[in-house]
Amino acid sequence: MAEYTTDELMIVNAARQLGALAAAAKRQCFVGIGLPSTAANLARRLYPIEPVLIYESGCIGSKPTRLPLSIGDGELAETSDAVVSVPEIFAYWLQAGRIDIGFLSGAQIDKFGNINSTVIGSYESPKTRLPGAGGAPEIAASAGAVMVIMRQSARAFVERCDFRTSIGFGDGKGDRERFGLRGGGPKWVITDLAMMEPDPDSCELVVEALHPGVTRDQVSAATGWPVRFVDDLAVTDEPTDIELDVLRSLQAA
Amino acid sequence: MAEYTTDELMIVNAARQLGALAAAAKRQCFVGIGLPSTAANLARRLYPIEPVLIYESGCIGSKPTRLPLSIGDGELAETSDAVVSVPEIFAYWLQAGRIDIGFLSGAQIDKFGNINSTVIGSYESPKTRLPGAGGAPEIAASAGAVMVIMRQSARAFVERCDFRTSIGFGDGKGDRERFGLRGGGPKWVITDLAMMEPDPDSCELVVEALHPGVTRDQVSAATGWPVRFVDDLAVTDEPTDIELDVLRSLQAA
Amino acid sequence: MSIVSLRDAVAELVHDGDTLALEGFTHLIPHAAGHEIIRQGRRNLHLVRMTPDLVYDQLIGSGCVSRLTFSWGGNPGVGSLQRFRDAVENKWPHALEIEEHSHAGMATRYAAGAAGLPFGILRGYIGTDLPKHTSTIKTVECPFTGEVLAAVPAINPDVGIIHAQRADRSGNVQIWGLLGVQKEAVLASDRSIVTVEEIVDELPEVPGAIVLPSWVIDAVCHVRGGAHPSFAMGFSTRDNSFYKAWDAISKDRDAFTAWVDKHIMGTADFSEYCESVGING
Amino acid sequence: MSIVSLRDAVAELVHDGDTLALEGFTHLIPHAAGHEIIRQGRRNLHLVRMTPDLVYDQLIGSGCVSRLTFSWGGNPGVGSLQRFRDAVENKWPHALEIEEHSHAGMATRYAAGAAGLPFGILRGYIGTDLPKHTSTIKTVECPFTGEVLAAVPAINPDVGIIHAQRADRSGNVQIWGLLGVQKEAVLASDRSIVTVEEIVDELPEVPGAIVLPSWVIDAVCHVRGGAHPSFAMGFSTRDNSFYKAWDAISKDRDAFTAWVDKHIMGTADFSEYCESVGING
Repeated sequence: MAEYTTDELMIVNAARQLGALAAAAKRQCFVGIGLPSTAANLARRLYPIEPVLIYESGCIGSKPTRLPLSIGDGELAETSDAVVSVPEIFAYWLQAGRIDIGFLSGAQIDKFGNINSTVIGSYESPKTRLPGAGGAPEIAASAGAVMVIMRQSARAFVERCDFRTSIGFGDGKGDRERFGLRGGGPKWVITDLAMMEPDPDSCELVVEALHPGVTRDQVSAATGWPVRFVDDLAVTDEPTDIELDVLRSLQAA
Repeated sequence: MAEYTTDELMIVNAARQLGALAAAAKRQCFVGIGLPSTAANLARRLYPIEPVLIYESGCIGSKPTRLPLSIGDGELAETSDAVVSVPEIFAYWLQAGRIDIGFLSGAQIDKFGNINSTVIGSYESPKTRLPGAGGAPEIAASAGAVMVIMRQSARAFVERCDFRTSIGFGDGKGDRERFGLRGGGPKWVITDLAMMEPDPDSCELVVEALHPGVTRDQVSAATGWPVRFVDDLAVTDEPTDIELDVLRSLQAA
Repeated sequence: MSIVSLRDAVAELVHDGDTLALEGFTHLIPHAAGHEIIRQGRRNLHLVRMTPDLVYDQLIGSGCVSRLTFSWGGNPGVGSLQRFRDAVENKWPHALEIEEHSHAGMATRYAAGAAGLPFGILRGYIGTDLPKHTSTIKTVECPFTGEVLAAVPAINPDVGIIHAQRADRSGNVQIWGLLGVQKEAVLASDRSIVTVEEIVDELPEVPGAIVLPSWVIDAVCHVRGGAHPSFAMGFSTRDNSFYKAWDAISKDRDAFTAWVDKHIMGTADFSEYCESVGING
Repeated sequence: MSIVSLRDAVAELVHDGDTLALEGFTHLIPHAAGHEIIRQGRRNLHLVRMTPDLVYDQLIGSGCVSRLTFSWGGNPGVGSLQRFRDAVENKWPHALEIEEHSHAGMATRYAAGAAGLPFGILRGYIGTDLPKHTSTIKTVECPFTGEVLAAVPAINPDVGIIHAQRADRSGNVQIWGLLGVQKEAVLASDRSIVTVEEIVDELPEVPGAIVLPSWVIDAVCHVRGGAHPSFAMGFSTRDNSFYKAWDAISKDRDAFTAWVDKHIMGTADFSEYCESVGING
């Protein structure tokens, strides 16, 4: 069994999910830089039916040969089916509901899947000023479903976000409908410890699976609310040698 | 003195006006097909500072070598500085106020320069159904100034249009301001008999100049309202041989 | 997306009572698709198009259309659309309900439809008689300046149909030259059909070209010359003589009907049509 | 339009207290223009930009900026913008007023500005805390469906500044690759400056390229490499190592000030800057 990092673990599990979605004809994937872009590009190489990568910089159907550092790397434009302006990518493509899966991360996520990427502390005098919203609020609103990748800790997984940058399920079940949001909201939260999903009844994030060797206590300690575990709690498969080889060659390119 | 047709007379006088405007840095000209397009292309060839031709088909800075039959002729796209989509040409270029001169014609024009290109008779059961608005209403609203070319007759130059497709001065002075229109409205009406302009006080179209050999009575008989003539009524210059030669070679191309 | 015959695409995707947008701003007008809709006898169609052109004159005269949404209904550079006029003035072959806008308004409506917005705004229609007769022209007030602007509802046809220069074998479509509202018509529609001049293994790069990815298109059909008498830049030029000839063909009801019976109903597909009218499709 | 030096363009067109948009979505960021604004000591600027990036970090840390309108203020792929954070968290070198939006909202605002509309609409901000803190997010009701949508005011900067690949001698500008909001930033602005990689007799056709006609541009300046550490597709690649290095340079106030004094204030123009920091402009 090969050694792997927790980042590799998250990326591999996200890629598996994307592969399954692509096979189910949910292919259009609006990806940000970093873990989401890496996971989406890994899925492109691992599975026969590839996700279609869409970047907010206006690239549609990008097939980068190496991983971009920024969403604006020339590589993305050069390998795209189409390149459109930034107003167009948000209006004609994201807002119009053409995106199956939106990929998000953030500094905080709360138990209803709302995400904070704006400030830690108060908005007026923040303890930490974060980069801000970017494309996230509308990805969270309009994508058919949202996948979140974040390292899990009690400071990041909180009862309620200091600032609600991107909406998950708001204050609970029914809020998305009340807001008239067209997208389905967060469906998968992939962390370095576990896989979480919204409970169908309450929309609260619950633990569906633990990564190999991770205990319930570790997850509870790394979660800022009394987190629940499903009855048939699963354990994710170890990353395979193939998954790790492809991922590492991708990152080495 | 060369023979010329009344159409040639109108075209030459329109081209002269465009040349004078281009020299005064009013170069951006939104042109329709037919007389306006012919006049604008003639001006491009006659004057050192050329008008910039913009067509609603999305062509910006077209330099056609021959006259297009339709605003969509390939020639226009191939000779343009830029080709943009139809939504863009109306939103980013016309509506934003980048057009100095809008060129219009129509089936009827009334004494306040309002134009009808929709129906003769009632809208519900028209005597004659005309093609309709096209780009005219927004050209009339947003262009810095509007030039109208029409053959003059009592049926075409009316007290009030059967249908107001494009606004001139509405019901008189002050209406454009009341409507919050950004463009200046009709400034020149060029016919086969005369040149008309809005009276500064009333905004009613008055005759500024007669074409060579045309009498006041002819103009009055061809106007559906008691038309007024300015005190210092001018007579337009005969088309020169150069103007006619260039025009005819353009039309022969 | 699937690459199919135009006959199959129309049979599967175009139904009686549908709202259709056959777009193309003088360039790339999908005439072949219009003919196939006539051949298959679709009825009660709501046709949407900025410039109805000959393609809609033919559909209207053939009795396929109950409603028309448009902004300029003429024969460009020639004059009137005779069948359109006859329908509006004399209800022949039957009454035609019309919804009339300006080009700027129609472009705004398509853009709103493509963007998934319920409406769009513009500085338009002010001081004209159009709002008195068109119920889909309203106003909104700017919440920041208090200015009143025209508001028009999004257009979201059941089927968007365009002609384009090229597709690759996976159905990505390439369009260049005058782009009109081709992209918006496809993106605003629930279903879409694209007829193309050629299908290639790989799309070569072309200056000024845009690409519509295969996953926003339902059917791609290889119909060489399918825009005639309109044109496809790089493949054909506008057949201005056909536009001029159409005036005489369409002026008289019997002459028009005879023309449709012989050249459209009397032919199996667009290539037969081309032979029949004596042009090389 | 006139072809002038960047020094003269900034001296003539950029004034204290102006609202400026230096745009470029990771691609074509006009860094050289930002340096020249610092050199000429402009103050009380209102900077507008979707992704402030290093160019605004430098302007903010240099005390040129009193207000920032933005949607994502980070160092792409690296982390925070240290000078931006220090200004917001600690008011250094002085307080920075911020107006915060989302990318979709900013793009809508630029598009409205370019279109001469007072506002734009989008499906955005719903359920987020942004409207509580940003007064330029309101709502409008669709007059047709009754749906409530977000409304944002147009952005119309005093000066729009972009970098582009090419201009011809009459000042027509050609841009390709990631287009960002370059066109909108220029068209929405009262005045505009474009720095270009090269000036040629005639613009060769380039796939995917757009052209901005000379008559919507005030000044074209030949500044080879003027986007560095951003890039110009076809001419350079993104200098990712500089983006990473910036984190250390900008973390410490003294280190930052020393860097600006040496490389920007201590140089006469961008080519001297390039020598100074050891890159080939």
